Amino acid sequence: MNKFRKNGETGATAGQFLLNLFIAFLWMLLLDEDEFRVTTFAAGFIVGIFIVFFMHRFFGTQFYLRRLFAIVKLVFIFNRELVKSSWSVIGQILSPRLTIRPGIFRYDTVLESEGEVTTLSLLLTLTPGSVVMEVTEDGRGLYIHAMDIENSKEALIVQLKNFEKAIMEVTR
Amino acid sequence: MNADTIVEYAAAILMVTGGLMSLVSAIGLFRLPDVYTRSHAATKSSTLAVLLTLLGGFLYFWALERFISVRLLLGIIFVFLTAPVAGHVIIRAAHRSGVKLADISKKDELAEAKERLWQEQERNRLEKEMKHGSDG
Amino acid sequence: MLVVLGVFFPFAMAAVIPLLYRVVPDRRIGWFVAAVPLVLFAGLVSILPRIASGKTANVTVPWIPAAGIDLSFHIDGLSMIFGLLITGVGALVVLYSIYYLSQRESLGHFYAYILLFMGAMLGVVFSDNLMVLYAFWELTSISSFLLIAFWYHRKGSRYGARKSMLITVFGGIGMLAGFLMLYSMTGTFSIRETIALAPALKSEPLYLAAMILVMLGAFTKSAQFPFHIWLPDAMEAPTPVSAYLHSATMVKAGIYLIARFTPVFGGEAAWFWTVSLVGIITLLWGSFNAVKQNDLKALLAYSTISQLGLIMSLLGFGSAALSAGAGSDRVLFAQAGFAALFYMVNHSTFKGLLFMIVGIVDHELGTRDIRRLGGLMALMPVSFTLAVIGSFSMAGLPPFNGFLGKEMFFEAAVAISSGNPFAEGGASALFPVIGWVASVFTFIYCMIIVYRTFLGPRQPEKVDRLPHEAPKGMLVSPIILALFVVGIFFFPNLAGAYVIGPAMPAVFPTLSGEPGLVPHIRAWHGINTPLLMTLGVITAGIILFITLRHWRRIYRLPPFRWNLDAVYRGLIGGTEAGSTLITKRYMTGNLRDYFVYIYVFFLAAAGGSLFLTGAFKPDFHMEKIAAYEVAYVLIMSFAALAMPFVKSRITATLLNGVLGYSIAIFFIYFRAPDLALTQTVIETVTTVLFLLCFRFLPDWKPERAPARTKIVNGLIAVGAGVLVTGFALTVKGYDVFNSISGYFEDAYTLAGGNNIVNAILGDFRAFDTMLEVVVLFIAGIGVYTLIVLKAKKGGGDIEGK
Amino acid sequence: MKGNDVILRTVSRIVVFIILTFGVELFLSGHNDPGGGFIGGLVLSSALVLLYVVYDIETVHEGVPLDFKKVAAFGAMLAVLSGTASAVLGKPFLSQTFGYFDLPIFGVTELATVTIFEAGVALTVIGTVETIILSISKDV
Amino acid sequence: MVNTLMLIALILFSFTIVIAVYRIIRGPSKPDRVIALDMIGVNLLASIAVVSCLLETKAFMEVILILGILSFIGTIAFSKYIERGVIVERRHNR
Amino acid sequence: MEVHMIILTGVLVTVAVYLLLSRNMIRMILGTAVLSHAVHLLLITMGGAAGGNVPLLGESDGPYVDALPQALILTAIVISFATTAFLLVLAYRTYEETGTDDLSYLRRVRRE
Amino acid sequence: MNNILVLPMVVPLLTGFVLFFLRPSVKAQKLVASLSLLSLTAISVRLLLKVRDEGILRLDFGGWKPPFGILFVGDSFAALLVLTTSVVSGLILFYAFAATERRHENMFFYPFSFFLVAGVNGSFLTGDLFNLFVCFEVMLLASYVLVTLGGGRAQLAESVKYVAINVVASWFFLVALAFLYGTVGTLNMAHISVRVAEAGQGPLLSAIAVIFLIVFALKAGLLLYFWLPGSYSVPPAPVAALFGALLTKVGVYAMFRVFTLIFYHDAAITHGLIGAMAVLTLAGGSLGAIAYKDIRVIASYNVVIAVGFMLLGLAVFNEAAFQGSVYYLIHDMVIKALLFLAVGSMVVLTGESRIDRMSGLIRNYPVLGWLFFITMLSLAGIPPFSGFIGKVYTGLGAVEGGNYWLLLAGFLSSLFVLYSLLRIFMNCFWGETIITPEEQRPLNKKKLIPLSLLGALTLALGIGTQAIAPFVADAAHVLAHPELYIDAVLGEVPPGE
Ligand code: NA
Ligand code: NA
Repeated sequence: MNKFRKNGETGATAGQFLLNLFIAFLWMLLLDEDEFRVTTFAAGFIVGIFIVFFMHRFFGTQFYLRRLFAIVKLVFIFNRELVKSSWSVIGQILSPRLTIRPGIFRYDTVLESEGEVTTLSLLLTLTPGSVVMEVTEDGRGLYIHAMDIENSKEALIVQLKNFEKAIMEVTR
Repeated sequence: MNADTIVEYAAAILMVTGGLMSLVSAIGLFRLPDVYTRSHAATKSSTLAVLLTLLGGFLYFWALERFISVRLLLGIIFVFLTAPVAGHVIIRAAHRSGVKLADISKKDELAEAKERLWQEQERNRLEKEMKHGSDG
Repeated sequence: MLVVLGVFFPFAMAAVIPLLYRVVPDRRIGWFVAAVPLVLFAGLVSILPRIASGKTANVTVPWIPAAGIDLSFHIDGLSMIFGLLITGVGALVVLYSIYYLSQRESLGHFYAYILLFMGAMLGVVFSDNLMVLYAFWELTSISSFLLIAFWYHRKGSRYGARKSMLITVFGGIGMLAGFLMLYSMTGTFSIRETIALAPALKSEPLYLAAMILVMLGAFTKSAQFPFHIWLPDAMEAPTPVSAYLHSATMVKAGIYLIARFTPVFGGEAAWFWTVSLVGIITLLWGSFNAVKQNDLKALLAYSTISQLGLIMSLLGFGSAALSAGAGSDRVLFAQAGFAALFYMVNHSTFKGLLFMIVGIVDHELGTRDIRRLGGLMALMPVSFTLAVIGSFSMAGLPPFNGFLGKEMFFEAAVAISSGNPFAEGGASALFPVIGWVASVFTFIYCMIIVYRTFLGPRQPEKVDRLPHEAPKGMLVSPIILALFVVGIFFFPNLAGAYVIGPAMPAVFPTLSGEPGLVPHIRAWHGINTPLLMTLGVITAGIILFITLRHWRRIYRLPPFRWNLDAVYRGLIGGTEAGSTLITKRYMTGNLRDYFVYIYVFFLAAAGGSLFLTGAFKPDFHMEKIAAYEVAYVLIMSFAALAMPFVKSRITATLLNGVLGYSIAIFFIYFRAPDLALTQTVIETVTTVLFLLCFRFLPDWKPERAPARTKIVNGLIAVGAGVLVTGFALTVKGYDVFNSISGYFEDAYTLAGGNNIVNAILGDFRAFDTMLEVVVLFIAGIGVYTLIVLKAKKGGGDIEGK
Repeated sequence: MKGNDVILRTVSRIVVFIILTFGVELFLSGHNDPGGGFIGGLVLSSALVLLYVVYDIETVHEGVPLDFKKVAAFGAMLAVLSGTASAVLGKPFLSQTFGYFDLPIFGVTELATVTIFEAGVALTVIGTVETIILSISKDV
Repeated sequence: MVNTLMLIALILFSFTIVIAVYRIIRGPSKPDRVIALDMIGVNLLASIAVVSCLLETKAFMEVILILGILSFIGTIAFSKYIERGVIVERRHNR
Repeated sequence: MEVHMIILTGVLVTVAVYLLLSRNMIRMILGTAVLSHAVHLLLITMGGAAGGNVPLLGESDGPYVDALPQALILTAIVISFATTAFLLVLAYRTYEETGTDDLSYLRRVRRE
Repeated sequence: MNNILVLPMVVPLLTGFVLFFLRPSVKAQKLVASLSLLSLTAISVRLLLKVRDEGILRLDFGGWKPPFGILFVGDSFAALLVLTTSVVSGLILFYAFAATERRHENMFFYPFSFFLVAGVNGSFLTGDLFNLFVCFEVMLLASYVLVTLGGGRAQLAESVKYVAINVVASWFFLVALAFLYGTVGTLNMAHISVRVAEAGQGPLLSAIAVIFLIVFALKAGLLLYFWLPGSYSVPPAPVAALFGALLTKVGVYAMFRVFTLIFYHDAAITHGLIGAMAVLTLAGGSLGAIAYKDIRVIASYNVVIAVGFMLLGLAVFNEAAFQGSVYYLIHDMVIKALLFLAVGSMVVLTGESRIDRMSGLIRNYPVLGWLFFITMLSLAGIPPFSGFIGKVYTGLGAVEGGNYWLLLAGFLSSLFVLYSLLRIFMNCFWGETIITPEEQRPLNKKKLIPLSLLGALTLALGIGTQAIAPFVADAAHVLAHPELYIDAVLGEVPPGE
C-alpha cells in the first residue's frame, strides 16, 4: 500500500507524466545551455523516467500548469506581505526597548487539502513575525506563534485571509 | 554608465542590503527574549537576506556574461521552500520538547490545548484501568 | 659421506622410534635404540687408526651456501675422542636404561630424546661450520631440556629443565654473537679456516669480545662457576640421562669448545687467566659444595661441576703453551692439555659408573638421600664393589684411572705455577694450592658415597622397601665402565697413543710434531711433588672425613653458605616482578595515557628535530589578506575553542558542524568546488550519524579530572598545535620544487575531462578512488555487523567451535 | 497533543525530487564541472536521508525496496571490475577511455568508461550511507 | 566600488555568523542552537554567492544549492532529535 | 594568504588533541573529527593554493590552483567519514556492552 | 604489461565481494575462498619468479607514467612478502574454516579477511605514498571490523582503543603527507626519493621524516605499541593470527621502504632514532612478555619484541642487516600465525586464558603441545627453525656496523622470548593433567592440519633457507641500493621534472 496517496488523486499516471516533464525541464535548465534544444529536453526526460521510476511510489504531488496566473498573483501578494512584515520585525528588533508581547494562538483555516494547508503555512511562516507551530490532526487548526500578539494579531488574520483566498484561486 | 554597470551596482546593493538584514536578524538573535521570538528573527529575516543576496548574484552574472544561473534560481526556490519549514519544525520541536516561552508572552493556546489533551488522555486511561479492574 | 650418515642416523632413528614404539610398546624398544650408538661406535673405531695416524675425515653437504652455512663435518683426533665417548657411553647408558626405566614410562619419547641428543652431540663435535655447530649446540640444550623434564608433571623437573634451558641458551646466544664476530673478522664460518687465519685475528678490535662470548657459551654449557647452578637441578632427570648428558657428554661440549678454540684464542693472557681461573674456582666450589649434599645425585652433580672445572683449568694451563717460546716449557704446558683430555675420558668412565650405581640404589630403595641410606654392602655386594671402584678412582686413588689423571693435574698445576708466560705476581702459585684443597674435598665426598651408602648401619625404618642386588642387565653397563676404570690405569698409554694423542695437534697445531707432546704415562714416577700432594690429600681427606660432623657447620657461615641458586631465583623472580611492576605502570589500559605517550613522543621527536636542528624557518609572508578570511578564521577558532567547554554534546556537535561548513567556505577560497561540495554533504551526514548514535549514549558529564591532568592535557594540546603550525610555516617557506600538478592541466586532452580534480579522481589516480570506495564499503558493512552481531549473553569473550 | 507533519511532508516530497535530480546531474556532470560519482552519490543518499528523517524506515522501504548492503557491494565491485576490464583487454589496470558517439536522442555525446567507474562509486556511496543509517536506526 | 560593496556584504555575513556561533555556544535551549546553525548555513550560502561574484566564477553554484539542501536536512534532523530523541524511526508511531 | 590558515590549523589541532585526551568517548570522537578538519585544511594549505583559478578547464583559464591536493583531500574526507562512522557505532556498542562511556573505566573491562 | 602486479590486491578484493554475495551459503564461501587462496599463492609465486627473471616490475595504473599516476612496484622484497602473506593468510583461513562460528561466517567474516589481505598486499606493492595511505586504510578498516566482530565487553573495550589510536595514526600520516607534498610536490616514492636526494634531505625533510617515523611506528608497534597487546589479545584466534602475522609487518615494511628509499641521507637523526626506539621496544616487549599470565597477552608482547628485532636491521643499515630483517619478516609472519592460532586453540579448548589455570595439556593434546614447542624454539631463533637465519644476518649486520648495543638488545630479547613462552609451555602443557578424557574437548583435525602446516613451514623455511636465499639477497640489495628501485620506476622519465 502506498502511504503517500492519502487524498484521492486524479490519475496517478497523469501526475507522473507531469512530474516527468518537470524533471526534464529542470534538467534542461541545469545544463545551462545557451539555447533550447530538443535533445537536451529529451535527455532530461529520460533522466526523469529513471527518477520517477525509482521513486514512483512516492509520487503524489500535483502540478497545475494552467493556473500559472493565479500563482503569479499569489507570489505577488506574498511578496507584498513579506516586505511589510519584514519591516515591522526589523523595527521591533532595532527599537531601543523591546515592547513586544509574543504569544500563541489558534487559527482555523477554510482550506482543506494538504497542499493548500501547507502552502498557507509556508507563506505565513515566511512572513516575519509569525510562525506555524502545529497543525492539528484533522489538518484544519493552525497554532501560530506571533511575535507581537497584542499589536499584530488582527493584521495577521487579515494576512491569513488574503493568503487563503489567493491559494484557493490557484487550487480550485 | 551603461545598463550592465547599473545592474552590477544593483546586484551589489542587493547584496549589501542582504548583509544588513542578515545582521539585523543576528541582532535579533542577540536581543530577543526566547527561542520562539528569536526564531522569527533568524529564520525569516535572514531568509530574506539570503534571497536578496542570491538575487543579487543572479543579476550580477546576468549582467556580467548574460548567464542565467539556474542553480542560483533553484537555490532561491529551495530556500523559499525550505526556510519556513525549517523554522516551523524547529519551533515545533522547541515547544514539544518543553522550552518555555519568555515571561513577557501573552498567552499560549497551544500549551493549553496540550494540557487539555493530556487530561483527557489521563481520564481515558483511568477509565480503561477501571474497566479492566472490574473485568478482572 | 659416512660421517654425515653417522650424524643423521640418530635423528632418523629418533623419528622412527616413536612410531616403532607403537608396534613394540615395551622395553624391548631399547635394543633398537642401543643399536644406534653401537653401530656408530663400531664405525668410529674402524676409522680410529686412520685418525690416530693424523689423517682427518671431511665431508661437506651444502645447506645454505648463500650464507656460507654448510653441513661440513670434520673428524680429527679431538672430535674422535668425543665421538667415542658419545657413542660408547651412549650405548652403555641405553643398555642400562632398558632395565632401569619402568615399562609404564613413555619409552618412545625417552629414546627419541636420547637419540636426538646423541645426533646433536655428534653434530657439535663433528661440525666444522660454526653455524652448524651452534645449531647442534642448541639442539643438545633442547634435548637436555626435554630429558630433564621427562617427568614433567613434577615441579622439580620443570624447574630444573627451565633453568638449564635458560642458562645454556643464554650462553649459546652469547656464543652465537661471538661466532658472528669471528665471521666478521674472517669472512668464513669454517672452524678450520678460522684457525688458519687465527694469527691475523689478534689485532682485530673484536677479538677479545669474540673470545669472551665463546667462553660464555662454553662455561654455561660445561656448568662452570657461576653458571654451574643449573646442573644440580638437572638431576631431576632419569639417572641414565644424568649419567649420559650431565656427566659424560653434554656438559663436555664446553670443554670441547674451549679445546677447539684454543688454537684461535690460546696464547692470550685473557684466555689463559679466564679459563684457568674459572676452571679452578669451579673445581674448588664444586667439590666444597658436594660435601654438604645429602642427595647422592646432587653430590654427584657437584662433583661433576668440580671435575669439569678441573678439566677446564687444565685446558687453561695448556693454552699457555701457545705463547711460550720454543723450549721444554711449552711442551710441559701442552701436556696440561693432554691431561685435560685424559682426565675427561677418565671422568666419563668413573662418573658414568657412579651415576649408574646411584641409579641402582635409587631404583632399589626409592631414595637417594644418604641420611636414609647405609649398610647396603651386604645386600648389594656387586654394586658396592662397583661404587668403590668409581669412588676411589674419583678420589684419585690407585689402581684406578682417576689416580693417573689427578697426578697429571697436580703436575700441570705445579708446572704452571712457576714460569708460565703470563705469571704476574704470584697469582699462578694459587693453582696448585687450590687444586690441592679441592682434591681434599673430592676425597671426602668420595668417601661419603661409599661409607654413607654402603657401610655403616642400615636404616630400614627410613626406606619402605627391602633392597636387593640390581638385576643383572642393569649391572652390565657399570661393570663395563669399571673395567675401563681399571683398564686405563694399567694401560694408560694405549689410550694416550690412540685416543688422546691424536687430539693434541688439533688443540696445539703450532706444536704438532714436538717431542713429548704426548707424554708417556706412568703410574709410578718416583716420589715427586704430585705424589706428595696426593698423599697429603689422602691424609687430610681421611681426617676431615672423620671429623666431618664437627666442621660441617661452616657450611652455615658466609661465604660458604652462599648459594648462587638464590641469585638465579632472585634474578628470575625479580625480573618477573619488576617487569610486572614496570609494565603495569605504563600499560594502564587508559586510552588517554596512550594518547599522551603518542603526542609526547611527537612533541619530543618531531619537535626536537624541527626546533633543535635548525630546520625551523617560519615564513610569515602573505600575499594579501582579506578581512572576511580573518573573520572566518576567527569564527572557526571561536567555535573550535568553545568545543571542549560546552556543557552538552549537541552543542559540541553543532559546533563541529560549524567547523565543517566553515571549512567548506575555505575550500571555496582555495578554489576547490568539489571539495566544498563533498565537505558539506559529508559534514551533514556525519552530524546525522552523531545524532543517530546519541540516542544510545548518555549525555556527557562535565569532564572530571584532577587539575594536574587537565594542565598536562592542555600543554600537550597546545604543544601539538604549535608544532603543527611551526612545521607548516616552515614548509610554506620551503620553495625548492614545483608540484607535479602541471601535468594534470592537460586533463582534457589526456583524460577527456574539464574538471581536473575529477580527472585525477577518476583517471590519473583512479586507483585511490577505487580503494577508497572499498574502504567506504567495508565501513558500511562493518557498521552493520557491529550492530547486528552481538556477543552471546553470558558467553564470555572466549568463543569458537 | 499530537501534531500533524503535513507541512514537513508535503514540502519534503517536492524537495526530494529536486535533490534527486540535482544528484543525478552532479553525478553526470562531474567530468567537466564540479561533481562526480562521489558527490552525486552523496547527494542522492542525502535525499534518502531526508526521507528517512521525515518519514520512517518502513515507509521508505516500501517506496525503495532495496537491500542497500547489496547496492554498496555491487557498486564497489563495479568500480573494481571496471579496472579489471581494461586489464583483460591487455591494457594496464584501470585504463579509462573516452570517445564521442552520435547517439539517437542524446546527440553527439562524450562517453567515457570512467562513467562506469563513477557509477560504481556512486552506488557504493549510496549503499554505504544508507546501510549505516539504517543499521543504527534499526538497532533498538 | 562594486567589489567593495560585495566585500562589505561578506563582512556583514561574517558578523552574522559570529553572532550565530555565539548563540550556539550560549544556547540556552537546544532549539536556539539549531536555529543558529541553520542561520549559519544560509549565511554561508549567501557568502558563497558573493564570493562567486567576487571571483567571477560559476564553479560554486552547486555548492550554494547543496548548502541550501543540506542545511535544511540538518535542521530537520536536529529538530527531530530534539523533539523525539531519535531521528530515524523504524515505524512512525501515529 | 596561508599564514592565518596555518594558525587556524594549529588552533584546530590544539582543540582536537585536547578533546582526544578526554575521558568521554564522544569527546574523543569529536576530537578525531576536528583532527580531520585540521588535516584537510593543512593539506590544502600545504598544497600551495595561493594564486590560480578554479581547476575547471571549461570554466576559467590558467594558471590553475594545484588540483592534486584537492583530489587527495577528497579521498581523505571520505576515508575519515568512513572511520568516524565506524568509531561512533563502536562507541555506542561499547557503551551498550560495558555500561560506560568513560574511557578511563574501559581499562578495567576484562573478561566476564 | 605487468598486470600481474595488481592481482595480489585485486583477487582478494573481488573474492571479498563474491563472498559477500555468497552470504547464504557458507559452503560456497569456503569453496570460493579456498580457490581464491590457492590462486593467490600461485600468482604470488609467479610474481616472485617474474621479478627474478625480469628485475623490478612496475605497473602504471591507467597507463599514466610515473610520477603522475599511481603505480605498483614489485621488487623481491615486496614479492616475498606478498607470497608469505598469501600462504600464511591462506593457512589461517583454513584454520578459520574449522574455528569460526557460524554466526560470524554469516556476518562476512571471510570477506573482511580478504579485504584485510588485499590491503596488506596493496601496501607491500604500492609505489605511491598517498596510495600507501589508502591501502593502509583498506587494511585498517577491515581490521577494525574483524577486531570487533561479534565481540563482548572486553573485545569492544579494546577495540575502541585500537580504532582510536589508528585513527590518530592515520592523521599523522596525512599530516606527514601534507608536509612532504608541500616540500617536494610529488607523491611517487621514487620521485620523492630523487627530489629529496636533490635537496640533500636537509633538516626540514629530516624532521618530516620523523613524522613518517611516528606514523609507521604506530602501525608497526615500534615503541608506540601501547595499543597492541590489548587489541591483539581479545579477538578470536584466526583474527588475532591475521593481526599478529600481517598487520605490524606492513608498518615494518613501510618503514623499511621509506627509510631506505627516501630518507636515508641523515642517518644520525632518523636511523639513530629508529635504533633507540627498537631497543626500547625490545625492552618493553620483553618485560611485557613476562609480566602477564594471560597467554594471549604474552603472545601479543611477543609481537612487540619481534617488531623491535626487525627494526634493528633498519637501524643498523647495511645489507647484511637488511637480509636479516627480510628473513625475519618472513619468519615472523609464519610463526606469529602459528603462535596465535596455537594460543587461540588453547583458549578455546580449555575455556581459560591464564597460565595458572591450565596444566598438563600435552597429555590431552600432544600434537598441539609439540607444535607449541616448535613455535617456542622458532621464536627464540633456535636453529634449524626459520627464526635462526634472520637472527644470524641481523647479528652479522650489527657486528659489521659496529652496533653492539643493538646486537646485545636483540640477542638478549630472544632469551625473554624463550622465557615467556617457556612459562606457557611448562605451565600449560606440562604439569599434572587436570582435564580428564571425559571432559576433554576434541581438537578438530581441520584445525590441526593448518597448524601443522605452519609448523612444517617454519621448519621448512629454516632447513630450506637456501630456496629463498637468492630472493632475500636481492631484496636486501635493492634496499641497500635505492637507485635500482628509482631506475626501475623512473627509468623512462627524466628525473627532476
Ligand atoms: Na576520491
Ligand atoms: Na599452570
